[in-house]
Amino acid sequence: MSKQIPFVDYLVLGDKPHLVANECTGCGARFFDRRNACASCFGTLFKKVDIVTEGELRAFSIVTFAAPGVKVPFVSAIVDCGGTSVRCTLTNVEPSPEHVKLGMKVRLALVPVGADDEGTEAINYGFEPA
Amino acid sequence: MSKQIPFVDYLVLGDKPHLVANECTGCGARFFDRRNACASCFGTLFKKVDIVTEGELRAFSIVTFAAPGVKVPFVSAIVDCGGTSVRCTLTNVEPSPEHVKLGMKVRLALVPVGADDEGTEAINYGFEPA
Amino acid sequence: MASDDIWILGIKMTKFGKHPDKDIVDLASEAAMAALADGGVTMKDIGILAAGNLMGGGGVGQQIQKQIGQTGIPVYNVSNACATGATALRTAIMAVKAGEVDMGLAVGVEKLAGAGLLGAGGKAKSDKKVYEPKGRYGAVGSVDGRIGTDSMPGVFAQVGMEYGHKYGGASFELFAKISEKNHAHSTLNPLAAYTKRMTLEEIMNDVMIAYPNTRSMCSANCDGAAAAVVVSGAKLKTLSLEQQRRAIKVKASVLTTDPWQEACQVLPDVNTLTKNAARIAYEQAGVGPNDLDLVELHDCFATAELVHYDNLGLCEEGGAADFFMSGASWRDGKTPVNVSGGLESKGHPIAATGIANIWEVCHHLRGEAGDRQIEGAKVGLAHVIGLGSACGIHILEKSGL
Amino acid sequence: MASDDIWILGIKMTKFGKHPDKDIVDLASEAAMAALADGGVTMKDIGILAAGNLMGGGGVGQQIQKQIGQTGIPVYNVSNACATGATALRTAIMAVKAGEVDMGLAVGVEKLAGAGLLGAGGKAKSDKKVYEPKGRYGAVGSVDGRIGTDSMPGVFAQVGMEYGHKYGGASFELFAKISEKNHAHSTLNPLAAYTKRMTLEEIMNDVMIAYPNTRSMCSANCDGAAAAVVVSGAKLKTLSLEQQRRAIKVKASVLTTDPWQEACQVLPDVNTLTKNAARIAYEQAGVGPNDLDLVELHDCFATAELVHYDNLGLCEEGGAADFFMSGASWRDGKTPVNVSGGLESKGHPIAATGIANIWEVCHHLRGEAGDRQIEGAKVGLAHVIGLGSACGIHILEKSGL
Repeated sequence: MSKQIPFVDYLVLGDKPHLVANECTGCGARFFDRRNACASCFGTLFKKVDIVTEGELRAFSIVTFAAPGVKVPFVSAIVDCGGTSVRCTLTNVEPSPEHVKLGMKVRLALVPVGADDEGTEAINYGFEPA
Repeated sequence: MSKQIPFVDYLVLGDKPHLVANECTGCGARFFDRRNACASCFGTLFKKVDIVTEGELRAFSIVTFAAPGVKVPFVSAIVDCGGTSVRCTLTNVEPSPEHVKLGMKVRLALVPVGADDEGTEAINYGFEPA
Repeated sequence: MASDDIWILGIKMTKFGKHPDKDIVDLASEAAMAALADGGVTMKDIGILAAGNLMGGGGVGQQIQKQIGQTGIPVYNVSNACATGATALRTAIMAVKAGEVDMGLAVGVEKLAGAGLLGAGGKAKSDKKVYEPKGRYGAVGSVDGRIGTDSMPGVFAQVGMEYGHKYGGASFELFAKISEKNHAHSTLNPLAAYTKRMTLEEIMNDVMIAYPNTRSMCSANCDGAAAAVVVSGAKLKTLSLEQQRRAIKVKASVLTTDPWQEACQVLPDVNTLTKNAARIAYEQAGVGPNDLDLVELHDCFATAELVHYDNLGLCEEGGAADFFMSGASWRDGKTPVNVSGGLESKGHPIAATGIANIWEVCHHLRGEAGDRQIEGAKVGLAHVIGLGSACGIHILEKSGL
Repeated sequence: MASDDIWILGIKMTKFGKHPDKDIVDLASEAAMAALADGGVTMKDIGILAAGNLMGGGGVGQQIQKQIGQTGIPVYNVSNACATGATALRTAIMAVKAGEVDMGLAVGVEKLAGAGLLGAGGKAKSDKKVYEPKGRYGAVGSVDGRIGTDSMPGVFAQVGMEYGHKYGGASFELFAKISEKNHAHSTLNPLAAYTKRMTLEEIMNDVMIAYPNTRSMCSANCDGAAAAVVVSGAKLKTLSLEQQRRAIKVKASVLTTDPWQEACQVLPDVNTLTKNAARIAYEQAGVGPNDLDLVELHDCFATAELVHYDNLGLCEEGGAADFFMSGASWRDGKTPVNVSGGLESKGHPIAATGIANIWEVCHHLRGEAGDRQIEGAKVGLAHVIGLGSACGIHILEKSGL
């Protein structure tokens, strides 16, 4: 089987796929990206924390018009994962207002993105109805 | 013979090729480009004036390194044409400090740029030693 | 001499729309020269120029000088996304407040007609042939579409949906009705890019861009410019009675950015910075939301207008849907909002917007708004927000003369 | 409370050079966090952020906030070509002078390592297949090379040659000797991009870029950032004695643009706006050129340094060549100029330059410049100029404490 890598470095693959954040040791603010200092308290020490894989849909848009190369339609969403907000695309759901409801329960799912020329497969995350 | 057009619209071809400027009717400031108002006195009325075709070299640089597609070396110059400063490339002169001297007398010369796909030939101006 | 007493002496916007024969400097010069003439002054009187433009090549302030008068005054080229125009005005105001000059000129200009979707890059997003983590998220490809959306219609759709989820009452139809109001308002504005009244059905059945925003619920890309001359109160007293009478008092001029909050890293928080700016502006001006005779707020999308009713304190917290459904924000309502037609129909030439909305308010306060005049308007508010983020709020009051 | 009493509380520059592993936000954050620490304050104390960056994607101020502290304060993204850093500082100073805040932060950052020739486009200039007049000159093709030069080395070569033609005494060798001085100075500056002493022969025999500027006579493209914290005098009095002692007084802060003159449409006039800025700055500061213990001036090219001796009044009109040949601008001369090594060796990350040159002056006024300390320096001047054009001049004085 070919090598797999996460699509972004805050996605951890393996037996129990999950997202990780950089948590400020001073104030607890969480960041998915690399930060020079904490935007909240200016501290410079961070630790890795796991994000729970279940959440609730807090906002969404069904995007039907996008830049060239971006496949539409897709459901862009903000999911509340136990107090940490996550940006994602919903997967395994029909992209229509009848099937996507604010407040619905969702869970982390893996989404293969395809392989590069060396056969390395990138795995992305999404959220699907729980 | 193919159709000829000036490389810039402030060059007039014909029997006596020369440059023209837009002169502010209020204060006499001259501009080679289209202006919404006069940079000097804010007036909005301009008339066309002919620029004398002889001048004196006031500043130059021999450019030996330029953007891709620009042929080097060339002599970039500022010429004083009877009180109106003109930017140009010198022509018919060797591009070396031995041959280009501050204060030297120069005169307008035409420089063909080549034809487009419809056979229209663009004619540029330069200045050459007088 | 430092001054806290700042007035708008002259202000103009160009027609918004398509100007294929004009470059950005033509448009900016047209607005600037018109604003100077409106104020009865020339470039000789101006001590500072602040200018904004996002899509051009930079240095627009100096380019404008060469077309309207090159007098050697300091130029500040500024940018703050969609709040760029307001930032230019703020910069000119700050120079007057600092006592460095007694008169300043602010200009915003943009050419956007046919620019397509903003925020989504514009270049095709193709993945590398060999995956290599890039940037602060270590992504091996473009995230747009794969991890939510980068497009403005989608981002602001989520902003509106989030409000609906929190407080209820929001629906596709409600958002479309907000757009219906603004398109109706636009029919009275000869400078708007689009002045066609649209039915609710037409709006809801228009091309869907990012649910719940259809095309007619999105701000219209277009060309345009706007410019304003600001003057200190002391200097204004030396000018003619007519100039003093038409001058509009800047009761508040505020710029904020978004303070950190938990979710701002995944969905821009357009609320807190607007609430902060509004609070500071009402304090500075000594007025409250109930004193406002009209409001021009940043309806870059219909979904955005809803949340800003709340952010600007035009309604009780959570009451934006009820506020709108009461008819309050129509031009004959309690607090007319976007009587210009708003960005959805007037158009949104980005860097011009933050001065054009102030022109709209001034136009009414001077009693010069013609068919769309809000009768007896004395105090108005102009709001603009750019992602990144920056929020500009100005509260304006007519002269007592 | 409006304040005319402005001080630099903290200031830092990063190492200039190649930083392939850092993005512009890393560099800017490093400089900003260091400037805050240098001033003994945090983002909580800062009331406004002004930031400049030319080559990035825009909105650098807000990007920096997210890395150093997102507190909701107003952000001004500014640009003025090579005067961008000075413009950011001026904007922060103006906010303090206006009484809007008592402390402000200014940041300039650029990544330019390997950027190649600036001002010359960068894209290949190919003519249209069918001629069509474009732009304000109605040109049917690219004018660079065909009607003079668009490249910075060539433009500033002409500026120096023009001075030489008018006043005499300038030659290839003279310009090269100016570069020799700056490269010699750079050997004492650990933050400079290049610190190699070069002989006159090496400089004159280096690759010719645009006669008379060889490669070592041109400013070096590189990466870097610089940041400064400014504070009102009233606020400074509430801080520690150590902070007060290290604070540097801003005696003058001036920004100008080029007023119209006959030739400015064909060759940028970098002289008049510098002369105007210098005159205003000396007036504001109450000092003259003879009072300056050191000067950092904008030697984007060796040919530019010569004309600015004259423009800044360091010599009699027309006497720049004699002034230089007297040794006056060497670090042991009457008026040391560019003891940092100047843009030719320290490097020129465009938007950072206008704050980095102020850092250099402050460093000496504080007596913290180590091996390259100008002993007993009390007053210094920092000058920067960007084409388009804008000129920033700051005069700085050490604390009397």
